[in-house]
Amino acid sequence: GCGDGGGETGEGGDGEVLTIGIANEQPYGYMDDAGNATGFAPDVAREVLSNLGYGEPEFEVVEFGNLIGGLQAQQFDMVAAGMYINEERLAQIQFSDPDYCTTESLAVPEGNPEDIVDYSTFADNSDLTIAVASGTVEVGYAEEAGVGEDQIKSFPGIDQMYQALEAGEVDAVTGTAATVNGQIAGRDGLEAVEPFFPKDVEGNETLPCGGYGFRLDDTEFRDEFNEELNKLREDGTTMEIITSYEGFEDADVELANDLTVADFEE
Amino acid sequence: MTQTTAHSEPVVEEFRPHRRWFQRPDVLTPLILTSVGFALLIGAVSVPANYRTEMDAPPGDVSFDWMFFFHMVPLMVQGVLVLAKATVLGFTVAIVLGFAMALGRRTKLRWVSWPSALVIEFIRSTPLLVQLFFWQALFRSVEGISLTPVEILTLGLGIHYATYCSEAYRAGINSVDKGQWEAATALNLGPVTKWTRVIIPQAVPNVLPALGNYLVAAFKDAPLGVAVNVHGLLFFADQVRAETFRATEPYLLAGVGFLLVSLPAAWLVRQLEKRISYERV
Amino acid sequence: MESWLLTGSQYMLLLRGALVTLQILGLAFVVGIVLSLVVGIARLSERTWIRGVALGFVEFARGISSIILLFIVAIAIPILLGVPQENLILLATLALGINMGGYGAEIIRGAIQSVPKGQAEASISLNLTSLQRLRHVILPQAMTVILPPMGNLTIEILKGTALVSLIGLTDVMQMARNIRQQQLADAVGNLPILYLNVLVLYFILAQVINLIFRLAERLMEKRYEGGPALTTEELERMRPTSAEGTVS
Amino acid sequence: MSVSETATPGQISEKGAAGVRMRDVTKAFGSNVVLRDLDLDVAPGERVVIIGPSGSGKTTILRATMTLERIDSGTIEVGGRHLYHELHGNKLRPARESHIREVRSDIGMVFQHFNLFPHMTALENIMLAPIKVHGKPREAARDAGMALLEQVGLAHAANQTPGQLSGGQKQRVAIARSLACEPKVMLFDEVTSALDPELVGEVLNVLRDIAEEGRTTMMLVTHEMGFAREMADRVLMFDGGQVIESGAPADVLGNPQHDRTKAFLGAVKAH
Amino acid sequence: MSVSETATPGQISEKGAAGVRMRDVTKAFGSNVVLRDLDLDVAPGERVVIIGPSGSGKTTILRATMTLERIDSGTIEVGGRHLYHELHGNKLRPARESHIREVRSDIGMVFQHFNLFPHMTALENIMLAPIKVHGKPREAARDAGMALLEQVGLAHAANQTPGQLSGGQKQRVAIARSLACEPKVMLFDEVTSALDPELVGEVLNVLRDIAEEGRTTMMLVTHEMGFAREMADRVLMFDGGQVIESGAPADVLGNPQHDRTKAFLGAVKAH
Ligand SMILES: Nc1ncnc2c1ncn2[C@@H]1O[C@H](COP(=O)(O)OP(=O)(O)OP(=O)(O)O)[C@@H](O)[C@H]1O
Ligand SMILES: Nc1ncnc2c1ncn2[C@@H]1O[C@H](COP(=O)(O)OP(=O)(O)OP(=O)(O)O)[C@@H](O)[C@H]1O
Ligand SMILES: [Mg+2]
Ligand SMILES: [Mg+2]
Repeated sequence: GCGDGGGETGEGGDGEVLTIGIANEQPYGYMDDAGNATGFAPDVAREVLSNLGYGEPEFEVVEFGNLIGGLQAQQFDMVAAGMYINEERLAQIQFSDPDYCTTESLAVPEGNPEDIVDYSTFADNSDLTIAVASGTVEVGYAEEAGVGEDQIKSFPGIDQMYQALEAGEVDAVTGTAATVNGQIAGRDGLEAVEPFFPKDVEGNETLPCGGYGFRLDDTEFRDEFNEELNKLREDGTTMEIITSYEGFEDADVELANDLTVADFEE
Repeated sequence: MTQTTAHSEPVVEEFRPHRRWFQRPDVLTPLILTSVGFALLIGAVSVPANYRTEMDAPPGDVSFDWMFFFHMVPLMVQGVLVLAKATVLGFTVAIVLGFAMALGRRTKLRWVSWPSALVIEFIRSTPLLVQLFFWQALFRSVEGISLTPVEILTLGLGIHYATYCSEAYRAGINSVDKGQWEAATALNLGPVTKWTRVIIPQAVPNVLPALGNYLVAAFKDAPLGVAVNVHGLLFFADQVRAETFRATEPYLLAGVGFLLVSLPAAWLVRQLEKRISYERV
Repeated sequence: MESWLLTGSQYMLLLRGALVTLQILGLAFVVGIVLSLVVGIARLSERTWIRGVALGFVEFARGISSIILLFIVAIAIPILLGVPQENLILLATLALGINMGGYGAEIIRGAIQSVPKGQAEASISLNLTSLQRLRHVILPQAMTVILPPMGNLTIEILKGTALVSLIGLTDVMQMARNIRQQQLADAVGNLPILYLNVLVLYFILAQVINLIFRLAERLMEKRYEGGPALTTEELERMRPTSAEGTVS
Repeated sequence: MSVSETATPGQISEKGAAGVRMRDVTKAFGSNVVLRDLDLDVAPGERVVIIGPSGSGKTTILRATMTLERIDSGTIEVGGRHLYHELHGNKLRPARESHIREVRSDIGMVFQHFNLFPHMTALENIMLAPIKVHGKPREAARDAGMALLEQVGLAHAANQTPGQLSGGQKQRVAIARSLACEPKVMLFDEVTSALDPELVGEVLNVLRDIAEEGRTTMMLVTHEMGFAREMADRVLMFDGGQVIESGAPADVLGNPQHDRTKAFLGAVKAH
Repeated sequence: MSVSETATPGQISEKGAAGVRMRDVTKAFGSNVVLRDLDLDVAPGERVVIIGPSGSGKTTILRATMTLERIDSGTIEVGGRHLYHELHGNKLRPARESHIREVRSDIGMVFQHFNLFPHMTALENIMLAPIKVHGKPREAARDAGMALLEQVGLAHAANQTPGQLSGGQKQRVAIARSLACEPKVMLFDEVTSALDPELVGEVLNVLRDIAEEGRTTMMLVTHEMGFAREMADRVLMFDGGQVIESGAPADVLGNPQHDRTKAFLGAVKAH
C-alpha cells in the first residue's frame, strides 16, 4: 500500500506505510536470511522515515534496471538503492542529497592477468571485454572513457555479470568499489583493482555519489525526506550506518556530507 | 522406373509409385524454401553487442512518439532475427531429442520408461525461465564448458520443447491404426522395415502440424533468453529503456515485431496441416 | 557436491515467494476463465462482427509472446496512459489472463460445439433463454471436455507466472535471485542446486494443479452416474437438501 | 394474451388447448425445397397424425412449429397468435425474439432421440423449465414433477440420470418433461423409432394416457399405423412438402385415394 | 529348416503346404478364458472352415497362430516346427524373437478390415514384404506382384492407393499381398464381413481360385455357409473356446449332432 500519486504531505507520516524499491545488490540493498531488506540504503531510509513518523516501510527487491521504471510507474514511492546521482537520471526522477560517495573499481580474475587498471586499459586494448549492468552509470563511464562498443557487454543484473566473469566470458566487471569488494568477498578466484575515480575522455573526474530517488511530481515528500536526511548527516547517524557495512570508509561519507543534489545539476 | 519387358500383356502398366507428401512439390517447395531461410538465418545472423538508438527521445515526456518508434525498427528486426536463429537451432535439438525421449517412454523396460516419463513431466511442467537459469548456472559450474548465451537459450529451448515433441511423437505413433501393426507382423516385416516403411510414414502427417505449432510456441518463448543475457528482442527493448528511460515505444514495437512473425508462421502451419491432412484418408 | 537441500529459512523465503506466485496464478486464472467464457461464446455468436472481434482477440492473444504481452500490459501501456502501476500484481495478472483467455476460448468453443445439437434444441423447446441454455444445459455438459485441456493450460499459466520476476515482482523466481544475493553475503551457496530446488517447487505446484483437475473430473463423472435408485419416500425425505446444489 | 381475429383453428379452446394455422409455409435447404406453400389447420384439442415417406418434410414441419427451423415465407399461428410475426396495426412484421419466446411457451416437443439432459436426474430434467422459465417455486415444481413422473410410471426413477434409464424410460421422462411446461400444443416426432421393439409399447401407452386427458392439441409423426388409426382424429399424408391426402384414419389408412399413399402404406406394411 | 518328428498334421507336404498342430492351447483375457485346452490338427493342404457364435474364440485362435496374441500355455506347431517354443535337446523352451520370426514366415493372414498400408499403392503394398523380408530384387518383386494383382483381377489398379479402391478391391489386394510371401498356411478371418453384400462375391471368387490351385493350407473363419459347404474339407464348430463338433461340411452343416450347432445354424439361417 502506498500514497495516491504524490499525495504524501509534509506533516510527517501518521504511520503511513510506504513502499520502497531496492536493487538486488550487495551491500546497498538486498534481502537477509529472514527475508527482510538489508543494506545501508534501506537502513538509512528506515531511520529517516521512522523519524518522520511513517510506519515500517515495505520493500520491493527488484533488479537495478527496473528501479526507475518502477518508481515512475508508482510501483514504489521511493528508491533506496544507493543510486548515483547524474544528469540523465535527474531528468527522469529527483534525488535527495547524497549520503555517500565512493570510488569505482573493477573486478578481475585473481592475479589480474590482463593488468587492468581502469577503463583506459580497455580503450587501449580492444581485445578486452568489460561487463556492465544495463541502466547503471558505468555504461556511460565506459563509453566516455573511449571503450569500444563491441567491448562493452550489457547484463540485466549484478549477479549475471559476476557469473560471466567467473566463467571467463568477460575480462572485468564494473561497479562501485563497495559493490566490487562485496561481491569478490563472496566468490572465489576474483580480485578488485585499485579504486579510482572515473574520467571522461578529456580526463575530468566525475563525482560518483548516491542518494535516494523520488518521482518528479513528489517534490514535497522529497523535501521532507531531504530535511530529515540532512539532520542525520550532521549528527553522524548516516556515517554510523554506512560504515558499519564493509567497503565504506569515513571519507566516503564525509565527501558526500559536503555536497547537495544541486552540485550534480549543471 | 524402368520399363518392364517380362510381361507381354498390355494391361501391365508402368510402375508409378504413389507420391507421398515428401514427394509433392506443393508441400516440398515451401518446406525447402523455409529450410533455406532457416539456413540463412543460422549462417548470416550475428548477435549484436548493443542496441543503441541514434535518436534521443524528449526526456520526461511519456507521450507516444511515432518518429522514435519507427526509428527503432531496424534494431527490432535485429532482435527478432537473433531470436529466430536461437529458435530454429533449439527446435532442431528438440526434434531429435524429443524422438529419443518418445522412444525412451515407449520402451517396455520399466527402468527406462518410468524415469523417462518423470523427466518429461518434470521439464514440461516447470518454467522455461527457471530452466534457463539452471542450465546457465550448471554449465558455468562445470570446468571447461563455456557456452554463449545464445547456446544456452538454444539448449534450454531444445530440452524444454523436446518434451512437447516427444508427446507429439507419441500421439502420432498411437494414432496409427492397430491393424497396421498387425499387418506388419503378419507380413513378417522386421522392426526396421516396420518403423521406417509402415509406422513412421503414417505418423508423420499427424505429427508435423503439432511440431509446427510447437515451433511457433518455442519462438514465443525465445524472448526469455534475455534472462541469460541473449541479445534478442527483449534485450533490445530493455536496453533502450535503460538508456532513454522510455518504455512504451520499445515494448510496443517488440510486440508488433513478434506478431509480424508469429501470426504468419501460425498461418503457414495451418496451411501445412490442410495440405497434409489429405494423406490421412 | 554439497547438500541438495537449502536451509530452512531459505525454504521459508521460497514459500513466501510461492504465495505471490499462487496469488498471481489464482487471479490470472479467474481473469483467464472469464475471458475464455466470454470470448469462447462470442466465437459462436450469430453476429459476424462479434465473431470477428472474438477471433481477433484469440489470434492476438495466442500470437503474441506472453512475456512481451506482460511488458506491454504491465509497463508500456500504464506509462503511456499515465495509469498508476501501483498494483503491478493486477497488471501482471491481466497480461497472463489475456494469454490464457486466448487459448481457453478455443477450448470452450470446441467443448460447446461438442455438445450434441439436440441438447440446445431441447432447451429451446423448453423455452429456456439463451443464457439459461448455456448455464444449465450446455456448459455443464461441456465441462467433461473442458477440464483436461484446461488443467494443462493452468499449468502453462503457472509456468508463465515465473515471468513476473522480470518486471519486478517478488515471486518464487525473484525470491531465488534474492536468496542468491544473500548467499553471496554469507559466502556460501551452490547456484545450480538453488535453481533445482526452485524447479522442484514448481513441479510440486503443477502436480497439485493436476490433482485438483483430476478430482474435478472425477466429480463430473460421478455426476453423470447419478444417484442410486430410491423409493418415493426416501426421495421425498432427501429431495429438499440434495436438489439445492444441482439444479439452481 | 391477444385472441385471434379468425375462427376455429387459430383459437384457444376453453380447456387450454390451442389451434395451429399455417398459411403458404415454404422452407428450403439450399436448393432443396422441403415445404412448398403449405396450408395446414389444426383445431384446438385435435389430434393429428402425420405420415409420409422419408424426406417428405414431416420433421421439418414440426421443427418449424417449434421454431427450431426458421421458415422462408408464409405464416404460422399458434393459439391465434402469429409465431414468426408481430401485428403492427394491420401489418405483419418479423417478430422479435421476445415475441417468439412468448408464443413458444404454448408449444412443447418430444424428440426422436429424447434429448434428455444427461447431467441431471429425471426429476431435475422435469423441474428445470418450470423453475427457470415459469418461475415456479422449487417445492411446487418438485411436487408437480413427481406427479408427472408417476403419471408416466417412473416415480421410482426420479433420482436416476438418463444414463441409467432404458430407451423407453428415457422417452417417458422426455414426455413428462415437455408436459411440465403445460403446453397447449404438443409435437411428437417419431418418438418410438429410436426404441427397441419391446420398449415401443410402454411409450405408446403413455401417449394414449395423455390423449385421454384430452386437453392438448397434438401433432404426431409416426410410423406406427395401428397406433395412428386408434388415436388420431385426422391423418395427414405428406409428400414433397405438401399434404396430399387428409381425412379420418379409417379413410386414409384403410382406403387411400392417392397412389402415393397406397404405395407408402404398402411399403410400411411390407416392412 | 528342420523336419517335424511326427506324422501328418505337423508336416510339410511335398507341394509346399504346411500342417498345423495345436495341443492344450489356453488363452485368457483377464478372467475371460477364451481358449480352453484346445487341441486342433490341420493337415498340409487341408482347407478348414471354422464357425461358431460371436465371442467363441474364432478370431483368437487365428491371431494366436499368427503370433498377434501370445498364448498362455500349450504348444502350436506349424510345418513341424514349434511356433512359441524352441527345442533344446528334448526340452521345450520359450522361443526367442528370431525363432518366432522364422516360423512366422510360413504363415499369412488376411484381416476382416484389410489393414492395407494406406500410404502405398496396391502394387507397393504387395512388393514390400518380398523385397524387405525375402530380399527379392525389386524387378522380380514387381513382376510377381503384377502377376498376383492379375490373379485377383486388379492389374489395372496397381498404381492406386487403398483410399481409391472399393472394399472388395481392398480385400483382394490384401489377399494378393499375403500371397506374395508364399505362405504355407493361410488364415482368413471373416474376410467378407466388412463388405457391402454386392462386393462379397468378388472376394469369394478369389478365394475359390486360390483354393483351386490347392497348394496352401487354409483356415477360414466365415459366416458364409454356402461358401463353407462348397470349399471346406472340414468344418469345425467352435464354442466356449473349444471345438464342439467337427466333420465334413455336409455332415456338420447339413446334419448337425450337437444342440449348440443346431441352434447356431438356425440363427444364421434366420438372419
Ligand atoms: N438441417 C438441414 N440441412 C439441409 N437439409 C436438411 C436439413 N434438415 C432436413 N433436411 C432435408 O430436408 C428434407 C426433409 O427432411 P425431414 O427431416 O423433414 O424429412 P422427414 O419427412 O422427417 O423424413 P424421415 O422420415 O426420414 O424423418 C430431407 O431431404 C432432408 O435431407
Ligand atoms: N484384446 C482383447 N482383450 C480382452 N478381451 C478380448 C480381446 N480380444 C478378444 N477378447 C475377448 O475374447 C473373446 C473371444 O473373442 P474373439 O474375437 O476370438 O471371438 P470371435 O469368435 O472371433 O467372435 P466374433 O464372431 O464376434 O468375431 C470375446 O469375449 C472377446 O471379448
Ligand atoms: Mg423425420
Ligand atoms: Mg472374430
